[in-house]
Amino acid sequence: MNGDAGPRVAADPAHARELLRQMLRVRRFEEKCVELYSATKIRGFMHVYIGEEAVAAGVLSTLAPDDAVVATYREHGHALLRGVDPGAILAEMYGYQEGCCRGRGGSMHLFDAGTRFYGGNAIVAGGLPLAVGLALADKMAGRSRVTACFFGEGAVAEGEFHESMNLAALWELPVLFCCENNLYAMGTALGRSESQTDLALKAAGYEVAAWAVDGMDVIAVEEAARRAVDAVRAGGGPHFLELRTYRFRAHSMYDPERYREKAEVAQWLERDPVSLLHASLAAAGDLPDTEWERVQRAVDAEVQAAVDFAEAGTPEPVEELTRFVYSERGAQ
Amino acid sequence: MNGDAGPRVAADPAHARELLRQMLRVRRFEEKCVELYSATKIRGFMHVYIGEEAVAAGVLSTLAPDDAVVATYREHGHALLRGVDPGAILAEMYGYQEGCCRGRGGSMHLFDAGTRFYGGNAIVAGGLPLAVGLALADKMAGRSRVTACFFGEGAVAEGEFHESMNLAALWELPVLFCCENNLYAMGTALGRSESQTDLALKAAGYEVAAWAVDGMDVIAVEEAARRAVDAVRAGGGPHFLELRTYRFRAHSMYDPERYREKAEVAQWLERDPVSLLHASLAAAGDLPDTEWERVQRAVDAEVQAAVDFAEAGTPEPVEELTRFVYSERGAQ
Amino acid sequence: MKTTYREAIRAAMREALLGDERVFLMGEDVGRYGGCFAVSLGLLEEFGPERIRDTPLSESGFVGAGIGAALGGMRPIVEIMTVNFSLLALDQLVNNAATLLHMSGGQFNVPVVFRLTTGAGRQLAAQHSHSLEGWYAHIPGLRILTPATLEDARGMLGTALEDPDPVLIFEHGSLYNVPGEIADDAGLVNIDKAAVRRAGADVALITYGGTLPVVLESADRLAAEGIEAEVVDLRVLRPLDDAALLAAVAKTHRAVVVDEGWRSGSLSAEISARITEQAFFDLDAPVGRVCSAEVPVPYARHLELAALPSVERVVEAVHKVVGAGG
Amino acid sequence: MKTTYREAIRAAMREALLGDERVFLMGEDVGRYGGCFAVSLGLLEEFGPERIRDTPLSESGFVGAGIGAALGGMRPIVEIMTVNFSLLALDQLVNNAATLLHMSGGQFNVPVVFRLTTGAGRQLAAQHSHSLEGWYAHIPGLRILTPATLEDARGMLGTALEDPDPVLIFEHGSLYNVPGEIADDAGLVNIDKAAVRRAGADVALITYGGTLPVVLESADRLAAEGIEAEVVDLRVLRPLDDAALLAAVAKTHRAVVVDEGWRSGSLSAEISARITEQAFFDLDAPVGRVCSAEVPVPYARHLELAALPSVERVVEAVHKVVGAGG
Ligand SMILES: Cc1ncc(C[n+]2csc(CCOP(=O)(O)OP(=O)(O)O)c2C)c(N)n1
Ligand SMILES: Cc1ncc(C[n+]2csc(CCOP(=O)(O)OP(=O)(O)O)c2C)c(N)n1
Ligand SMILES: [Mg+2]
Ligand SMILES: [Mg+2]
Repeated sequence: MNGDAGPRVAADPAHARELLRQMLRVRRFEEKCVELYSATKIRGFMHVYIGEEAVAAGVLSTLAPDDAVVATYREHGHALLRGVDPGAILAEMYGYQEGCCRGRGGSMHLFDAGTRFYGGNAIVAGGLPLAVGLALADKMAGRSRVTACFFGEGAVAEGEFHESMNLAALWELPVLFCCENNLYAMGTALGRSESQTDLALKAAGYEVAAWAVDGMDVIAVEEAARRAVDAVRAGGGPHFLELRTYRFRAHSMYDPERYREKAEVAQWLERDPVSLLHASLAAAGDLPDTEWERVQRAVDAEVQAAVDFAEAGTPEPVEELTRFVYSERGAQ
Repeated sequence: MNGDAGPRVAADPAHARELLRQMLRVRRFEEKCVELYSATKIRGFMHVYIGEEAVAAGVLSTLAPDDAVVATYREHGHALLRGVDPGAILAEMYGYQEGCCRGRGGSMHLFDAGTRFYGGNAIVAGGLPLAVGLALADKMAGRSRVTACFFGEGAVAEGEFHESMNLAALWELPVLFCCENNLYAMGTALGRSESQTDLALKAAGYEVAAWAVDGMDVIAVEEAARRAVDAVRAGGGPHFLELRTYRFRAHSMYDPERYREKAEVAQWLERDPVSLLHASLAAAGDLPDTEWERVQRAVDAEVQAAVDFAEAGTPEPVEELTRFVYSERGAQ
Repeated sequence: MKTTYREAIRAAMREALLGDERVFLMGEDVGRYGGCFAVSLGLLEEFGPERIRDTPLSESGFVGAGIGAALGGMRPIVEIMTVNFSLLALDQLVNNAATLLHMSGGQFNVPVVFRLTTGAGRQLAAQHSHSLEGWYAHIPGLRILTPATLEDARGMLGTALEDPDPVLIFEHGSLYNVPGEIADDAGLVNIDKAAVRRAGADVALITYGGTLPVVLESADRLAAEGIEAEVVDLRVLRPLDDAALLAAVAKTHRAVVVDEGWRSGSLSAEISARITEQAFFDLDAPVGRVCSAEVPVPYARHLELAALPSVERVVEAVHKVVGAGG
Repeated sequence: MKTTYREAIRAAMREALLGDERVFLMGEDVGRYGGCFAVSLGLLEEFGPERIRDTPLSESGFVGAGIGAALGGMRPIVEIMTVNFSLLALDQLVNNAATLLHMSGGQFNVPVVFRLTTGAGRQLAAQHSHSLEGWYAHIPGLRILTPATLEDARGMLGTALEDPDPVLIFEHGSLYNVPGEIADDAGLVNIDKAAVRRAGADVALITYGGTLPVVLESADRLAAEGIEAEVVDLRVLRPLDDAALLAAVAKTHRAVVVDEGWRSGSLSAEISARITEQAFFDLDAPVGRVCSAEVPVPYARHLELAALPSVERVVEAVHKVVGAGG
């Protein structure tokens, strides 16, 4: 666990408040998802991001609109912060045609062309080669776009991590590898998965610039991400961030969490990125209670609107079952 | 290319002579294979080891009889030096039932249970996980055996390299990873394949003890291998050797070698491991001409005997085509 | 004795671990987590981390290591969490496990057992809903098992561990919770033959694994209409038990294959072809097929259900073959 | 114009590279080495290392990168040196290339073309002799092409690059050296339909890719006996051109499928099943199949030959279906 006491005091309180708001959006959205899952509105596998909000909030705030994002099955928060419509995300999890993937994808497969959000991949490390390719396309076309690729520390053991890091470094591609090290891959602790547990060091083995960041401190995440994104965009080749974080909830909705101690979870809960930033802003007098209440109400309203949108959704006609297997095109 | 002038003077001339003889066995055998390939006695893909003999000779001389060996499609030399019968190897390449695999495997798939020689694998990096498993079996059974696994530097880019290194290190398994860095994977130079070309450094990213060795100097190879094998056998976990070598011939029998300069090949030919050791022994007065001639004659005779054996081979009856798909067993 | 499909597999693993010290279980989250589907729950506590071995997320690596350990004299049970992830290990399965015996001219057999969860039906969407057991059955050198009953869940693993060659056991995710009675001394079962799960003379319904319950329900529905179906559970997808297929067709002259795989190139095609080849003049109608729609499995419940074989579709297919021809 | 199968593919790539700057070629040894089978020889010199991109030995990585580049607006041609190595990239092909359009509800199509050498016959033994194109044809979302003629070698790639979805082109290793004449202005060809390569009314011989020459030779042999075979070249293994199959069978009432895949679960089974399903009462005999023996392909020449479809085996199979029934 990280030793620091809390997030650094923000240089720019207004911006810090905005980051806090973004984290809160994810937090409340995810809490609602859990509730809706229990109410069997959402089905299948669902993985929430509670506890890790500072990572997506910090990194995504540094991206430009035409950058690309590749994420995992734990991607509600990334989609939301990337700008995907919350109603469309939730309708997707309801399996409705108003969902961002017309109900085909569900929780693990959110996609959105408008925000260049390329999923939502349920195969661990399966998105990394895609990110390499997206970046390759940008490089070949001479565009200075960045592709941010999120994955868990569990993915580091997969061969595709290795191949992707090497390709990106060898070809000097504009990929920002964001390793969300929440210490567990399902029930497998990092130390039982990697011989070398210092992941930034591991990345250095590919000649990829890498550094570790306190992933519970959104200000620190953003600072590191900005530095990395700027370097990537400037042609500095791929960069790797190890974002040290923790998931407060179970791996998925089925996980009895036999593999970690309650005490450990409790210790990490003290580093809740939302509470910490809120506390530090409040302590500095940068967040009056009334303002905080206003933010919370707005966030709750946004979530409620998403629920309303999803609830009003409609199932795709079953005749459409085999659509989107191949593109629709004129006869040749 | 390595800077050294030649192999270190051997501490033990008799042993150095033996290593020279082993290298010569491979050299002559491979030259014969090339000849037989041109004569269409051998078919399919064939990859010879000429120029790299010091690697197999140095490493294999340090293994015990019940250690295991896993190799690649460029494995004639490894099989030979491991003790597989030369006649059976050649008969295999003729496709005869007297072959070590009854003609099923050919040049790329030599196997021999008696010497624990586990192939002969034509999928780049495909043998590495097998080596991990063989070592796991030894460790679980409490046997102090070593599994030596040979592969080219091209294999380092494969995901299976990464997964195997990590598994072996994580579980502290008795594997000796022998990376035969001959600078090219078919036509792809190392620098166009790896962002980090210092392979020993790469191995260190798995917390695997690793060092680079002059692979044209059989004495140096043996010394390094002995140190590594002893450490592995003593429970020190996997070790990695980068053996810097060069293949004097084309990748396979079909390769027009467009990707490298004649001058480069010529430079490396000056570091021919056989000539160098011969020269250094001769210069030290440790290898009288008569003795060298005797050795050469004996090696030639061995090769000729292998050819005779193969020539006298017989095709497996075609009725046996579907044998060995499943083990033969009684009805259940 | 009361049990479930899940408990039956666990009991089989326990027995194997107790009976042969060469047996060990390896896979992602088989230990501390208790198994993704809780199949191995409790085994870590009983047998320790050496023999109940959690692996990193390295499918190709640990599948290959399982093959290597088998070469080295062990009897590994390798759990690939689901068939979906086995695609990452396919090279090891096809190019090593399935070929080593042959390439080595009979010297090296590979006594390893792979367990994989398979199938759709739980709204897990395109990447987590594959039914590829029939696809795997294309590969010579592998034996493919699909336990559909408690007896087979209990008995196939032990027999598979005695097999000198690589065996893949596909466990349909929808079966784990199925409860039932099993004999107290239930033990090994054959891994060569299909089994008739219901007798009937009007039509042969041929299926396996997760769709057996669907087919049995269809048979009940059909019986209510006066059509008696013979239900054949393939049990072993490779090598196929031709004799059982032909016996059923000789009796019924009509057959429908029900297979959760995508229709084109599914195992159902092979069964249809084999029956047609060997019993063409016995058939009163072409062999029918009920398979999954040719679409990556969608998340939405109603679309997923529409994609998969259902009682309605089985009954409809039977009506078609019963209505057709002589 | 004189050409070879190899040169025809090279010409197709050249044309594509010249005509569309989004097109690039990527794969192992496509550049400096000139291509493992010399197909891309000279392209590096003409188009440079950015567009003729040598990759490390990372099949899953660069296949996935090809998919990603397609998502990013490029039109990649990804050469997987041989189908054998594609097993290492299967997850990317099955779980990403084939599913992204569907999972994203139609938002993200994947316009990438994969070229793979396939097939046995050159004594390359078990790990280098797979014929898995029929196996790949099981996967919805992929289009599978098997050029068997110079025209198709020349024309399929361009059409495939226009296709918005992932296409796999399987080039049989034994065809590269095939010489012949081709029209000077030979260009794009359809990638939807099967083609009749020889007309005949007695039996339909259905095949594709590397076995087309074997089948044409068999047809000549049969003609000498007075049996006229209609030879259907499938060209596209997914989606299959049912109409062409049925038209041939309507004419001949007898069919034999010749397929280099292992028999069980091969594409031949699907073809047999489809014909039987749709033309059962047209058939005078069960559909015959000539496939590879169910064995990892052996190295020894005589064993390899015995394992593969041959003129003798085709003729024998035809005799069987012609002899049978009405
Ligand atoms: C290739 C593959 N293997 C296994 C799984 C099952 N699985 C889903 S998530 C997960 C853990 C991944 O952990 P990590 O990468 O650390 O991400 P986190 O869930 O902690 O965010 C596993 C094993 C999978 N989806 N894909
Ligand atoms: C997975 C895989 N990809 C590609 C090939 C084709 N191939 C055979 S050998 C080779 C080069 C391997 O180079 P390296 O590992 O350095 O070994 P070397 O041949 O130099 O000994 C390639 C690309 C293969 N056999 N397997
Ligand atoms: Mg994690
Ligand atoms: Mg090399």
